[in-house]
Amino acid sequence: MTEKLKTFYNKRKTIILLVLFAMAIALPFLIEKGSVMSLIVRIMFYIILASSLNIINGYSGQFNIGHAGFVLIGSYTLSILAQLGWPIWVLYILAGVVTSIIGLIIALPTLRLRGIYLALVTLGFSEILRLIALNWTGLTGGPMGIKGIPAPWFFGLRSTAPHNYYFIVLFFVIICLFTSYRVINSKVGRAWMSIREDDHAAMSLGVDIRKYKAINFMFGAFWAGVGGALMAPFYTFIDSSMFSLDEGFNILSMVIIGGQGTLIGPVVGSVVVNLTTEIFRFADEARLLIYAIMIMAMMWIRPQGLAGTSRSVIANRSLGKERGTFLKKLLKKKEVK
Amino acid sequence: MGVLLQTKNISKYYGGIKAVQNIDMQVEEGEIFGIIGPNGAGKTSFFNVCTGNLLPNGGEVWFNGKNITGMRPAKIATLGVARTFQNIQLFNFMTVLENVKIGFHTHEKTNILDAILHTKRYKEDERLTHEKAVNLIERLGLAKESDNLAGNLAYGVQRRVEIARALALNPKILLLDEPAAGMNPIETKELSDFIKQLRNDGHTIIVIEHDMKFVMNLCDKIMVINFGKKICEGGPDHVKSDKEVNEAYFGKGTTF
Amino acid sequence: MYLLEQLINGICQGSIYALMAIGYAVIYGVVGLVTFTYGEIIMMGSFSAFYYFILFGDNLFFALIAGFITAAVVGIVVHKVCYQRFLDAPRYISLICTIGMSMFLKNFATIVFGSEMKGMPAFFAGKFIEIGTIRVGYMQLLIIGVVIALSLVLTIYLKKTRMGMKLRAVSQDKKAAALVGINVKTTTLIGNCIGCGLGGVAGILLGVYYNSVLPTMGGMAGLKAFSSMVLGGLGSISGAAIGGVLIGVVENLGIALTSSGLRDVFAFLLLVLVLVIRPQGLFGKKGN
Amino acid sequence: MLKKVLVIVMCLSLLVGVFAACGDKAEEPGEVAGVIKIGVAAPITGNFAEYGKGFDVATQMAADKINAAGGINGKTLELVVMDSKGDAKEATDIARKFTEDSEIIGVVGDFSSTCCMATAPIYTEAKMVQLSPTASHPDYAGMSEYMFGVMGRQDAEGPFVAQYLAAKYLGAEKLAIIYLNNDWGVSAQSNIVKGADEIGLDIVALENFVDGEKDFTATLTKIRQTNPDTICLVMFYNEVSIIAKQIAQMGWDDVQICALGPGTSEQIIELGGADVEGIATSTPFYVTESDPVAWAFKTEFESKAGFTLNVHSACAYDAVMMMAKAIENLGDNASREAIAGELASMKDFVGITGPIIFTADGDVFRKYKIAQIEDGQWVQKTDYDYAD
Repeated sequence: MTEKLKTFYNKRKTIILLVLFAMAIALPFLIEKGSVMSLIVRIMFYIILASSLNIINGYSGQFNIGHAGFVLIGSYTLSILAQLGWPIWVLYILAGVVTSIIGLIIALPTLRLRGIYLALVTLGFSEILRLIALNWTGLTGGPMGIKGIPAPWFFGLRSTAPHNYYFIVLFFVIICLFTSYRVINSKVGRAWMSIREDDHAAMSLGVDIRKYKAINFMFGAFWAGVGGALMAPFYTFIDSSMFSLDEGFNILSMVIIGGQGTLIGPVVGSVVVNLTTEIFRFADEARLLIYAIMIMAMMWIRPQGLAGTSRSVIANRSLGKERGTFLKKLLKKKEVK
Repeated sequence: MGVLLQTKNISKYYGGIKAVQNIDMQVEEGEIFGIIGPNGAGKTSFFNVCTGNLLPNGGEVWFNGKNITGMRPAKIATLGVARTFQNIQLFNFMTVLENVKIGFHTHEKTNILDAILHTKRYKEDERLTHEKAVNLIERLGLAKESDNLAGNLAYGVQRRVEIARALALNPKILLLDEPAAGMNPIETKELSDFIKQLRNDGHTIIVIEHDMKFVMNLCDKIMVINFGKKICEGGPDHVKSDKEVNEAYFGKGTTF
Repeated sequence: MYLLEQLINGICQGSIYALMAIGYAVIYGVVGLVTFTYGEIIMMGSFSAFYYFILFGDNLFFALIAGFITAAVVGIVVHKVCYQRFLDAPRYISLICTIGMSMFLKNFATIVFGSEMKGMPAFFAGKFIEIGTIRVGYMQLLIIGVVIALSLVLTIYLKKTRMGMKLRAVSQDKKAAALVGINVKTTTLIGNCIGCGLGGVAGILLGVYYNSVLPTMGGMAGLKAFSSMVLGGLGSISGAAIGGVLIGVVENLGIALTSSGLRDVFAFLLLVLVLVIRPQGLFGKKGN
Repeated sequence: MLKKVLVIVMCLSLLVGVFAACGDKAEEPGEVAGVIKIGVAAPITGNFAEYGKGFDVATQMAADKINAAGGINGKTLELVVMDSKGDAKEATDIARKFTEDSEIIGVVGDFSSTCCMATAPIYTEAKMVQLSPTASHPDYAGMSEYMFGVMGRQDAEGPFVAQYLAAKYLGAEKLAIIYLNNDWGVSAQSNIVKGADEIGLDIVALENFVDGEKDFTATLTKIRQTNPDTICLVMFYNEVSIIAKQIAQMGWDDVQICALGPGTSEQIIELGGADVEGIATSTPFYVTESDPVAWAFKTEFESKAGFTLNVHSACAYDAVMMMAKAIENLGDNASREAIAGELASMKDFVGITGPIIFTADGDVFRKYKIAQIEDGQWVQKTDYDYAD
């Protein structure tokens, strides 16, 4: 089914994209309710965050489970500087840049770590960043957080109303997906994927693994930072409790439920996960129970994710020594011979 | 014709096990150089030292008049040393075309900004890479596999894709680690012809094998390794008649 | 003197981390997969003892056995849902599955057991030995004793018994183990159950020592267990124990020198530093 | 095949759910005769579930009580409870839902200041009252005229604890403080310090901890170096009982413990046993059998919730009662906007937690009693007039 969809898409690429774009623009005019718009805006935040994590986990096969740390840096960078009166539009980008520098600082000493070790280090960094944000009261407001984060001017409107803010987020979602698409279909993207598939072979072809892993981390962190920065003015208030490890796991589940190693996967993932938790609101305290069962069922039924093809199943091989089903297939093939 | 790849006194130990001991080797430009030896003789370890995948415990590796000992594999690859792996290490979930395109990595100058903005440099790179990759694939007779996932190909074809990927580097020297392993006689013959063709195209080639016949027919010069030591070096005829080699390979008392 | 006191505090607290880490090391060693459900296993063990005390009276020893069994049973469920099917698949799949399972168990406990903090009966109340001016309670001694005993018994069990041998074989190479006729499926299941059972025991001692049982107690506990194990070196039981103690000591010395709020910063900084300098952990073998 | 069917079923159920979720809100706006709706936002799942559950039970009890007594001016009070998970992002979505539902006239909630402060601009824009039972961030209530907090600011309790509970009642000379590192803990702590400075009470140690901490031995050992005669614990019941136990275990018996935060929580005694004997606390309310209304509330709450009453739940109960009273007072003029004014000017409300009178900001300055644990029971030691 996915294959058919794909060929259909490839045939009418421009038209489909144009229709999608038109729909995206029309959306706020069709939906009246702010709460529905707000949910859509939340989904779009997560599209950016999940896509940025997908760049790291899905394309270069590194395993980052502390993504919330990057989001935190982005959010706080914008909030702190916005208090000093810096223009918000500039800060969206600047927050991304700062986050990607932090990403580089984290990546440099950890370049030779793989799999579970890298996972634990990212998790550790995420917690360290959160605790610093909680304790460095002078800079971050500590447990008091930062309130009254201003929204940017937008066509003469300065409002965090979801109908207006939607366009700002939409803009960044499009840029994020667009740049990711272009980078992935270039020398850089191919180098990332070669590292994911087989780092020894990549090395033997002259791919500077350290450099490309670092670039990968920086690119992923950049968008995580932008995503975090986008959230702050919309919610007008941030504190460190918004960037716990659970938040990182949440983003990770979106990537994997959607399908990592594909551009569309994180998009599908954030839509599905956020809608589900919203739909099961009627279940009251059993809400997260249902969500938990859904995650597990998902891994049983479709481990490559909703939008994933078999190509992305293996996307995170560095986490496992075994080559998964693929190796089995290979072995069988040899036996036949 | 000068010396292209040279090792001086290379040793590699794993704990107490001496995998490679004091091996000297000289490979001249334009020759097909064979390394043979029984399983576990240290061929692949020696190979990995030459390509930088392993650090030697002693000795030096020189390539094209440059000391490359201790350089990172990626750097060595950039200098013009390409290799294949004993147990085929293709990028299984990428297409054949993508696999070969990665081979051109060192020739591309695109950086991340070029990619995002689609600058002239990006377009030029993509066009050239695509052209060259398609050419290379055609040259190796892989045209009809171009869009298949590398992992789904037949074994012999995978070998060829791996060689194509290595050739994309446009290397001065090509190191093939047991290229004939698991092939049937017809495929082996084809491979042998293909390697000769490569040499005629101007590549220098080192081949590891333990299939004696394959090596004898193919190589200009052969080095024999046993228990990590070089026991013999010379042309096929010289090696064939060497007593020590025969003992190492077939036990005492046998002759070719 | 003051730092010595803090050092002893650190060892006492570290022994609790060590206790939790041992079970994790067994699970990771045998199953070979990272789990985020371990904290909730600890929590389940703790709750099982809580109800045991209510139903059958205050007998710590039998409660430990009950906790071991309960946790092992939960372990079977976790194994069936999160590991067995994914042993050959890329590891992130089972990892996400364990995140789901952890969420499930936590919310299940909140709904069934209630969300408020519960207490445990006191054992060895008011009994302690004095080292200088520092008092070390019997409960702390018991925990340290259990850690040392478990490390020894487990090491001997793994080295000397048939089952232990099988477990080690499976932990080193599942395919090779299968080739020599070991039933890999059952063996990993048993290994996981042992690990989870130990987690349950740790949970009970944790609950009794701090006199608190909560559905949310698993999160940090599991994380510290995980960190201790990785710090010590993957799959090494005594390594995990030492890793736990080390984290405890560093945390407490950190608190002594700076502020209490920075406790976890020290724990994770230690972890990051060790991994950066020695990626295989303190006692891990290289090339893992 | 089975997989495909399952996937399709899952997708379909999702879609159906989406339409259901959007559809049920698309009803005609306008007031349904005879019903008044109040929104309740609470963390029913997640890490604060313990308090969210209490909110759920207590607010429902309040509504039942009002309806049993004939409702508000003859109309039935209906609560719309939504789970915010303690997550600011979900809380804002809920806020938008409440503000869009024209039937909902006011909101009680949320639990954490984080959620309340993130939602404040949304409620303000809709001119809707957010009456939080527990938010105690010093800036929260001042954010707009529609924000109210019932719990009471620490500007009053902090100095009371320092000057009256610690210095006057316990005779402290050297005070050590351990506080929970969140917005509430920090503001309480800074107000204690301020109060202590005013009377020259010496603060010898000031330590914080992150929520979820269980082992305080290192902190206590550190504090013990400074030789305080009194320790003030700014935290909730669970940590108080753990700390008391660890102090006893250290054999540190020449120190007096006082607490700000747990109130007269029964759980402290349940959990702490003999170790919590002698702990003194300030409390805005103290339920005794001599107060039949409060006592009945307490017993009913405990049978419904399954755990003992805490101050948060009592505040949630009062919040609903207070809003109901405001609506009742307004009669036919009841509107979102009017409730804010009515609440601000209400001077005669006395709830379970004592009299509640809002300041200009929308906070409450409460008066406090001192209670102490004697023989395993809370005993009221001073009344509201102790500080006068």
